[in-house]
Amino acid sequence: MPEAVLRAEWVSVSFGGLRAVDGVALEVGPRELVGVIGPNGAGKTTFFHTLSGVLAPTAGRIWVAGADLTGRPAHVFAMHGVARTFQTPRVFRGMSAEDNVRFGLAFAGRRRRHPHDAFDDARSILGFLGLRSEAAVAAGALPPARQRLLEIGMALGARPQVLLLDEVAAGLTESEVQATAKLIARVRSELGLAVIWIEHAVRALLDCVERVVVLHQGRKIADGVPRAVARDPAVVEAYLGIEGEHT
Amino acid sequence: MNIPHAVKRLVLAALAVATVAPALAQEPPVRIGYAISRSGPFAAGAQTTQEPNYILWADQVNAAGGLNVQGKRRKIELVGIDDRSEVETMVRTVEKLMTSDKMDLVLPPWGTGMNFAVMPLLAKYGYPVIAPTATGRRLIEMKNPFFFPILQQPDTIMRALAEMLAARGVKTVAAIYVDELFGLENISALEAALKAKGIRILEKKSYPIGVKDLAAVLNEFKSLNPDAFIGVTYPPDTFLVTGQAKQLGFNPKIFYTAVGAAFPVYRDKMGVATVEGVMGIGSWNSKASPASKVYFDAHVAKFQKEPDRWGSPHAWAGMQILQAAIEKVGLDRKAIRDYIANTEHDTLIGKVRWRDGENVSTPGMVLQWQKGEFEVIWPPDRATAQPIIPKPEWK
Amino acid sequence: MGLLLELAAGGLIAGGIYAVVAMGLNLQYGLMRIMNISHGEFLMLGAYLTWFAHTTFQVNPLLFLPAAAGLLFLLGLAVYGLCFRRIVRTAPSLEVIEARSLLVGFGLMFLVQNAVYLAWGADLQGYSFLTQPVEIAGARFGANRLLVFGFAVGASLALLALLRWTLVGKAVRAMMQSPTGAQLVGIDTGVLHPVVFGAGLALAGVAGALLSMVYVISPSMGEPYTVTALIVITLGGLGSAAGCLVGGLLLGLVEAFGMHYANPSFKMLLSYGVLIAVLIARPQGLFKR
Amino acid sequence: MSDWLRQVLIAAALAGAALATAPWVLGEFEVSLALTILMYVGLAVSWALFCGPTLYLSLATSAFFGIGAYVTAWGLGTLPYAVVVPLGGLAAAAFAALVGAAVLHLRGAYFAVITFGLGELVRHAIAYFEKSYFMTVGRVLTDTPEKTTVYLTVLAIALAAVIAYALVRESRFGLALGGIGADEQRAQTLGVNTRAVKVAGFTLSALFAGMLGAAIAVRWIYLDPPTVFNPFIGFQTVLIAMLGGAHTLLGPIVSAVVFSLFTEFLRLRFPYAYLLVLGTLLIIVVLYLPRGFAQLWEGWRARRDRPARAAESPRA
Repeated sequence: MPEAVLRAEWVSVSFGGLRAVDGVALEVGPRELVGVIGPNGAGKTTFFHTLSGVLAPTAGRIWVAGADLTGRPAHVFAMHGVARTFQTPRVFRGMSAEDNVRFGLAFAGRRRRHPHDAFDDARSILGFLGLRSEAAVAAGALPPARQRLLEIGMALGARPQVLLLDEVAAGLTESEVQATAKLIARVRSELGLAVIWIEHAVRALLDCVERVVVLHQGRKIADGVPRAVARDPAVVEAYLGIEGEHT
Repeated sequence: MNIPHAVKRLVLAALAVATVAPALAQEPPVRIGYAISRSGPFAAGAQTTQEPNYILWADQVNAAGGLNVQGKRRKIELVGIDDRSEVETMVRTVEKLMTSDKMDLVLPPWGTGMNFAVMPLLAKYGYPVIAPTATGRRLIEMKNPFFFPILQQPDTIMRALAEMLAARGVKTVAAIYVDELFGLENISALEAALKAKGIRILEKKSYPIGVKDLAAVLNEFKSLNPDAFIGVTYPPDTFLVTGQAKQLGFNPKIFYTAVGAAFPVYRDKMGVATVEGVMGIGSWNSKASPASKVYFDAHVAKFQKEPDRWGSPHAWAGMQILQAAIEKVGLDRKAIRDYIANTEHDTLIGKVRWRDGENVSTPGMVLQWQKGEFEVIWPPDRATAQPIIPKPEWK
Repeated sequence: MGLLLELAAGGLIAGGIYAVVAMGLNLQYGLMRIMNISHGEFLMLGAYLTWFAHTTFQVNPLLFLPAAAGLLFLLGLAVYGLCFRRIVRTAPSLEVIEARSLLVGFGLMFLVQNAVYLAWGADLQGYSFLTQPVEIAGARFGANRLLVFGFAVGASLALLALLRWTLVGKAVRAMMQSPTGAQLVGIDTGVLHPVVFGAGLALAGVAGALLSMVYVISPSMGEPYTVTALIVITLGGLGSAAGCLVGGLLLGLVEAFGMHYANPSFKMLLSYGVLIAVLIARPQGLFKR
Repeated sequence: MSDWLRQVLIAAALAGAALATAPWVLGEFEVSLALTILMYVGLAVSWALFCGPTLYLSLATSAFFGIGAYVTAWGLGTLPYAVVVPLGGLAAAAFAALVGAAVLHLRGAYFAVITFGLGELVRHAIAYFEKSYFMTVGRVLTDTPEKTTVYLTVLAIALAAVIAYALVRESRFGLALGGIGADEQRAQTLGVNTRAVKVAGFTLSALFAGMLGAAIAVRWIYLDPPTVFNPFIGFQTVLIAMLGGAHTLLGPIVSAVVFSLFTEFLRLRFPYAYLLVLGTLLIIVVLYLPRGFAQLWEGWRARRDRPARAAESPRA
């Protein structure tokens, strides 16, 4: 098996007495598309924070492309090829869409080259996302769905090895969700990135990924192909017990 | 009494705007400019001890028909600008007064630091000033030929204090001093003077400017039970130590504070009964001479407030010297300078003569609050009242 | 009474004064993010009004306290209506409110200082009031200082109670936590904001009135008090009423003990040292979660 | 090089050349006034260099200025003016680098208060040190340079600050500062070492403030901590920068000129009541030009561009 692009070993995060993430392990290989699901408060976003260096884990280790980055700040993760989006899109509202993408290219993506020509410059990334016509528009003026897309563009600007997507489909219409899922599939297949995708809208995710991880109360309770995981009694119970009505 | 004061100020402001010279004056006015603090932290001092004297002087001279400049009567046009208590602003303003406005004369700014900064301009453009609110050996060491500090120097003041203490059999002293040039120069002068008289300093403590509570220090002093307390203090702190010493019942035989003790507001704020027997730096009161009473009454009539007993009479004496110089030698500033430097002057505070840039005629004095007046009690030949020692209980 | 107790008592009294100085600004900043750096100037105005009433009309300064509060409250309503209403309404974010109110504060600072100077001159002023010592358990304190301390504790507790148990208090606290949330549950910020701002000025005015009993006053006295207020409320945690009192008392204690065991000259170093240490170690202040 | 950068450099060169003649063309007072204006141009631009894009509200300018001034107080005499001035800048920069690492995690009012507190802390530390070790509180400068020298030095520093601002804004460093202001964490996840960038920006702005303090202090002859660490220098800097529009380069410059000239005019014309006028006008400007003077030409430019675009579109 080739070296994992991202490896988390028994990662835990505590806030005061509360364990938000409790000993989660995860290994993601090149070009792998992994979904992470779980009910509200399962620790998905907190776990993501540790994977991107935004939050240092209280215990456990995190490896990026063979380098131990545990406890290092977020920009080091970015330099090592981890890029992410946030649950509520965090674009630089005052800058144009093009400058938003250029930002990542100027920093994390500066020294890295990528074979695919979509990564050549900000315009090509916007083109890949279908945002080229909005290049000059201030990011804050874009509609929310386009902002989500642009945020993926910012992350791609970092020319990453692995892309972490935090609920990129939340609040979108059914057709937009489909488009997003398709885009994510292309990111993996065309651009060759590993993708870890957190989502609340479980169905769209399950249709798209080949492997899914389920978090519940900070613990990993399942990890496998979607079909098997969906039948896992522990998973069913977690979802039914807490918010079955949503799924 | 305060409302008319406000109105008067506004009128004054309006007058300052009107630059049209009085139509009556046939001769062009003598233009005298100054930068002084009306806002910012220096304003309280400047407005107590300095600017009122400038205004009163110009008023009186003009009422009497003007300055006698080589046989011609010329009115004074006073141009006073706020320096915002900022050194750079003061320097710029004085530069303007000297160069663009070509003032006939300038008057000094308030305070030791400001006077340091104005010195290069005095020498460069040849404007003599008599500074009533600048004290310190370091000023004199600058050897600026156009700068005439008229206040007593720290060593003079402290020597007089030590003499008085020795004459009264004081053996021990506890002292505080403010962390400013004034405090440091005075405390070293005090130490030297006390040593010469064989008086022991039990404890000395310094404090930063702007302090709001000195009870801990005074309590410690109280337990040392010194014969005398010497506070080399600045105005707000002078009030503070007085109030807190009273509250703590710290009542040595001699209780001495420095700047601010001579302010009438000291008596008004602390109460006539409270300040009874408190000593401090000063030079003068209205009983010193008949002329003193005239000045005092004129000041009260014009500003509805008494002049303080230290800076104000020195400021007034400076104006008297300046006037005499102009009337003697005209408006040639070099001649005025030479006149100031080489003459023994008769003033409100007695004889004044400069030697090596220092006023060597005005002795160091000790004053004491007695029944609402700040009486000169030392040296004996200047005394306006007998000292009350030991100081009565705080009331 | 032992030395330690005496030092502690002195420190607490000084700290109470600090707390009084800070209370009004704390309310304005905590609720509306109005960084009113002319706070000290309004305090100075309260001091002058009290002094003026006392020396000209022989009004007892204590009896004048409600009048000072009332006058400053009305002035606060006017100032809010003329200046801050627009800022609070048009600013896109809290940070912008902070920044713009800071600038308006400068303007107000100039205005109030100059007005007082024109009305009463720039000299030091003062009157003698309650300077008699009061003896408690062998230690002696100035009656006027004790009064200020008593007021500090009383007013802080009253404010705490008001915030905790009354409807207005609940509204204010709701608004501190979430302005939009407050609007959703039907709190009229159009009324509450000016009232709280006015209350802030009223507290500043009362603080000034109390301080005029203890210290000499002058038009430039305000700025150091603004600084003190900022230090105290940052120590306690911006917007926390309990933190304000405790922050003030803490500062007073630190200074009293520091002055005794080190050196009075060391006092300023100590106060700022404590402020910076607290901010670095606990960026939200000591008493805010 | 972008058009904007080229324009700034050309304008700076022209303005610098024109202003350098002032001591031989203008009167003494006018030169002094220009000196004050240039000092505030330098302070406000260097403040805006860091605080403009990052939206930090720093009150540390007086600390930097005072540290620079104290280098002059200690060094002038043994060292020439030309050495003391850059040394003052370096001392302030070193201080900024040191404390920046410790305080730049705070934001908003907390940052404002801590930077103010740091200035006071340094001021009192220096006062304490001077008193304890040298038994003095203030220093008297005896051999001070000519005013023309001071003026040209301050002019050079102000120009350097303007050029540094322009270069920074066009660089990756400037982009990073802007990213920090827009969303610090987002910038970090895109590879910006935000801590290092912030410390560097803070340090750079301190360099200029320190040099200005060192350069101008010689005019004051007597230097003591309350004078050189005057908090109003810091306040006024923030006031000028924000009044002009801290997000622009031209805003703080225009504001330094307008504000200084206007204050001076009022002060000389209405020596008793000028602060009433100044205060009122200040409030009006803040209320009706919330984005500063820059709003004037930004609005004008927007109006100019809009009809132009409208005219273009039918042709397209």
